[in-house]
Amino acid sequence: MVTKPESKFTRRGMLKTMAAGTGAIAATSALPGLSGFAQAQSSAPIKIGFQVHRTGIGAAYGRWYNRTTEAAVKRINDMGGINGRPVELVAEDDGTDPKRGAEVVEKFATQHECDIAFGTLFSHVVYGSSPRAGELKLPYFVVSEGHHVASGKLNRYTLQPGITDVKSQVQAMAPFVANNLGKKVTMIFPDFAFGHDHRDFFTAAIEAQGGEVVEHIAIPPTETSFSKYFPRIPRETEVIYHVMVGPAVLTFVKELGEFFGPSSPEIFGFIDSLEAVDIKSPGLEFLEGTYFWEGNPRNAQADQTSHDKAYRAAVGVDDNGASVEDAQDVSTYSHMFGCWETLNIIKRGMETAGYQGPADRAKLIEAVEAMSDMPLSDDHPQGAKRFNGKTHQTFGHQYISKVSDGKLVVEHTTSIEDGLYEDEVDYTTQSF
Amino acid sequence: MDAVNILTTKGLTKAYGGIKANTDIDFALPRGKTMALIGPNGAGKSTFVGMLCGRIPATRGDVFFEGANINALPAHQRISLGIAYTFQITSVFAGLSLHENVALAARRRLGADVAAVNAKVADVLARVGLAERTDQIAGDLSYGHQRLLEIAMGLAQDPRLFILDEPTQGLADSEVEEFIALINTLAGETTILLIEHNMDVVMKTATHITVLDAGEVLAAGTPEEIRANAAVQAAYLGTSDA
Amino acid sequence: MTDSQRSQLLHLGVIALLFVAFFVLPTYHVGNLSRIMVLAVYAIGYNFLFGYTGLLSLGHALFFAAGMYGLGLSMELFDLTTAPALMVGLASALIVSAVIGFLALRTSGVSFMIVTLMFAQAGYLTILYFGSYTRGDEGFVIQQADRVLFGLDLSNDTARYFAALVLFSVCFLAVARLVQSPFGRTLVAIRENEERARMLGYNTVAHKLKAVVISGTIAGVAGAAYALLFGYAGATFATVQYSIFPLLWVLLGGAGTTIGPLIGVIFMFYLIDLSSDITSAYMLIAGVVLVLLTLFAPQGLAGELRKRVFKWMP
Amino acid sequence: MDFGPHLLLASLEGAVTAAILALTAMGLSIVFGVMRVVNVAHGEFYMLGAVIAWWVTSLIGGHPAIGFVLALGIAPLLVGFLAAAADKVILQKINYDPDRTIVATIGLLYIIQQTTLMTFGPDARPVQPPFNTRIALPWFEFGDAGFAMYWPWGLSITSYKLFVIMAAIGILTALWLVITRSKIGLIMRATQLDSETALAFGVPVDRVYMWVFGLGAGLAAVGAVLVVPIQQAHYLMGHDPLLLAFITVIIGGLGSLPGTVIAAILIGMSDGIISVFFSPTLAKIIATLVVAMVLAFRPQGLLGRTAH
Repeated sequence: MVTKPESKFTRRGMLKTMAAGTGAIAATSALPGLSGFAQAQSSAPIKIGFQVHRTGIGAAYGRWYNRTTEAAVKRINDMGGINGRPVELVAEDDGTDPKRGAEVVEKFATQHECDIAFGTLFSHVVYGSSPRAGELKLPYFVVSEGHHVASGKLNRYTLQPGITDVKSQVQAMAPFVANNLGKKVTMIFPDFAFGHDHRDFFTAAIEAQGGEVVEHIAIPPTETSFSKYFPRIPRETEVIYHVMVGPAVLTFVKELGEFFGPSSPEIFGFIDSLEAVDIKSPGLEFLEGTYFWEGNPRNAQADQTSHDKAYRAAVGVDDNGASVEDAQDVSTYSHMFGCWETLNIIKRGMETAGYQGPADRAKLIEAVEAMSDMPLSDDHPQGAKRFNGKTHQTFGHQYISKVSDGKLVVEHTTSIEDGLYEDEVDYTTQSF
Repeated sequence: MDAVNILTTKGLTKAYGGIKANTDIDFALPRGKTMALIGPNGAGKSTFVGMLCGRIPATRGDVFFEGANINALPAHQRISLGIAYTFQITSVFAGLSLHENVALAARRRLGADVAAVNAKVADVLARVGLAERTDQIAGDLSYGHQRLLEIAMGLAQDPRLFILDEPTQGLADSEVEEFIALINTLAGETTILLIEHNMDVVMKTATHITVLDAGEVLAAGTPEEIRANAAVQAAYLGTSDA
Repeated sequence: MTDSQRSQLLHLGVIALLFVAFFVLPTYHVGNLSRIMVLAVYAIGYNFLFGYTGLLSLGHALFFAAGMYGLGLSMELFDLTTAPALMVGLASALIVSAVIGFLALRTSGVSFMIVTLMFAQAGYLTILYFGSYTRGDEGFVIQQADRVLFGLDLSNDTARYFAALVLFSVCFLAVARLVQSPFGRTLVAIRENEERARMLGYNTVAHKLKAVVISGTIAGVAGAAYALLFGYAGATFATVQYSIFPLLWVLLGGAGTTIGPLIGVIFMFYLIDLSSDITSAYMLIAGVVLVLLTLFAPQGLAGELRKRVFKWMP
Repeated sequence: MDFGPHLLLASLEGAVTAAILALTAMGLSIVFGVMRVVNVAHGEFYMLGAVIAWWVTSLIGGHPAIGFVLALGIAPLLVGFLAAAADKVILQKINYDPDRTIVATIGLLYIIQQTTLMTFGPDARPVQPPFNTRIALPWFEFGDAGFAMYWPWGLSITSYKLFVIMAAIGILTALWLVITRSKIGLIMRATQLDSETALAFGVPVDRVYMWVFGLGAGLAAVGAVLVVPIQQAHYLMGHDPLLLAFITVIIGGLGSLPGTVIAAILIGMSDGIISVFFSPTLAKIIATLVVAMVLAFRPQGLLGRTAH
């Protein structure tokens, strides 16, 4: 894992914490928003509208996004808030629905009068909400890993500074797959936009590595049984590349194992197929020895950083990536760090911009656009990032883990450069 | 065009699976007269009129209306030619007002001419004695009144042929008398085909009678002829409740 | 005052109220109302078929989506400007509803419901299948710069509100007039007793097909307007859920009433919105309210009002 | 994979789908047939069956078979009672009015779904099958060397999936015997034919409706308990089975129980087999359109009777 010296931002944050004093910290955590924010010109809280998938298909992710976000906000408040003002989270359920998503964004902007909106995961909700955020001039920080932001389809008010997009993730996987697992790949992915991104970006990336995709198998999203599609896997396949989302993922992985029995090719999957699922679930034994992309290693590694340790403790995740209260309750560890990191970026952005209120929203965006390298730190426990202010997209390290004894052990960490690609847009040229 | 008969059938047959409900019925309905179609239960009367107005597709045979073969026409087009039909089991628009029920019947011919439609509605409702109830909801009427309403809907179409399938079924005696009077006012104005069990009604209204038995025409003629027909007496009148 | 004068007054009053609402309500509710009016157009289209003709379709999401994608794709792929794109949206909905109406009307009752559902499901999967053009479930954004109609920037709150109001008013008044016309009354007759209507000489199949096409086209116009006013088109709108919504709105508001669709959408919108302020389990509240409504207001809100208070209500 | 083995595998998978579908649809078909109501919450009863199965098995330790057998008994009973209660408290009160039943069952759907979300949570949770051996299947071919048997790559099924097929056949047979041979069945059929006459003959129609509704939901739950070791319990899992079950019931012909079974086999198998010939999503589109067309050109369903 790459470690870089801590940035001035973090140091400043630490100094501030110390300045606030130990007594103040205790008071702050007990009564956020009432005391301990002495520096603020206005002590009114900064309101962050949190668009959360509490219901609908995204609920499993939403719950953990919620826990991570609350932990991050608590930490920020414990450290003295933003510009000395406490942060208040206004959470609204979007039902994982693009129509409701847009309505929720309107609600943040015009009813709750939030300073910014934040936290969306599912791409279709981002697409549905982003135009409204742009029109309402509400900075909209998404944690979605979709390629939507960097593709230029959205607007200047929409940013994704806390999590790498799928194009970059996928591209960074190709060298490892081609060099260690095999050159002839069969891809299995859901037949909708997220799956198509994987199909398009990985196919191109593996060809660049001298490999090829011998078969694309797109699974209809309403499907609940999968075995009938597996005979399409060509015999010459050296590597299976799988990525599935939704409640049927476990069935998918299980049936994949049952199909191959004892003689399978190498298997490489995106952990999306098993987010919030215990890898020791019955039927998943065959995953032993297979590889996964992880956005952030679910199992605490031997070389765990202090940052990951602190982050895990703050969110309430044990060393196996499950809730400390319930070992059955597995987190969405590869995605939810994005909430934590995004909130810290928002804080830095607001502090740099001297953010006072909605009138300074453009300044906030400019401040974030000006950011670039973000070193590994308590603010960025997943690893260092490089933010591209023009495309509003961040780029980070990716992890490739192997399942051994039911644990995900990191085999390879990609560099930030592995995931870089040419800019497709320059949002900074758009007017506010 | 057949000058005498408004409607004729040739070899009209309906089979359900292997069972024949109507067999080779040759039938002629003289213009401007009141014809009663009688026969015991299960004789195939309703099937026959069903085929006349197109509700039931014929297995084979022909139906001629005003001299033209109407085999190929769907029910609504046959109605448009000037055939009105009342159901064996009263069928009105139970959720709508009497006015609207009759207006719907009148409007098909009179179109969007609101004044003409309203005049027609008032006229026929008065004729059947429901004028005061014009704003009531049809479903709230007594059964007898619903029957009258359905007849009013038939009249509102100014039909050339008016088919009534057992119109007096379920009526009180006084209502039957009113019905007879009403039918007799129509005599000459339009042609009427009446399926009827009540022989009293038949004898007081019909100028012609056709007797169906077991899906075949047993006899046809004037009431006197039918009354005198031995075969009819044996097969039908003897066992009838009339 | 005659009943029809009263109804006209009511309709104009509703429109006037919506007009005034823009100036008196807080921004948030003004925004909500723009969306509600567009969805109410969808519900009006649905009500025309369900409330007046008595046909329960579970395929209207496809008509909504046909309008939405007709507009969206023609702008996205062929760079059409707003006005012609709107026409394409309208035409797509018209064609799709004519084809599906023609096939589905061979059935009736529950079979009609299921056949429309299945066609809509096939349509939804088709949108996903052609993901390279439609971007599947994720959908696509209709850029702010393209959303200009007759020089009006429809991404602007005021323009959006009044565009929605105009669209709503046109559909609302047109349908209110249509259902009072001989054609509309014949549809009601078909709803009440199709066989009787047929045996009065009405071509009920042709009438029903016209009703499906009118209803589907209005739904499609709502879909196109939604994409245009809110800048997004996506496959979510083609899912079964979005076929069930208008049914729910119409049943809640009052099937076969002119103002029922609007009332139903407003009620359902604020039921979700307000209860989600109280608890994250707002669906539970919504569920309980729905059950209670069926128990105590079986005709829907406007329907109950008509039954109990304003008997003249259209 | 070669064409032959591929087809065999797809057919076996189709048979599993058909088995579960037959059970779920049968529940809906009975409710539909006897009571003539559209129960939109049927899929939620299915989901509850799966969730209760998870709950029972996670409470019971020991061999997975113990928990599974218990779940197979408990889940349908609980779901059945719940449905019967819902019938009594809601549907009876609104007189099974078609429109109101739709709204009320949509309300019920929301209530059940949200309650499950709050208690069971949003995650998909697995239930361990009582047994699950992978059975590799052989294939035969006539090659240059004459008749030969070989074991194609991937051609296999699990013992549990075979069990699901057998169990569905067993349960449906038992149900058929109950309906055709027992007094309960007679009462149900009498109520279905003419509820008013049945009432006149002393059949307690209200109670029959209540228990028929419960039975329908219970059957959905049985299907869910059988499927949950393959598919996991999830609070949104009721959606697709609801649609499929509806389609099956209509295709089979309203109220025709044999028709429902035939339709389930047809739909399940065609879902499997069409997937051999087309790309997956296209196969789904085609399968959906084929079934819609069948219905459009034979509106009364496969075994339904024509009106005249």
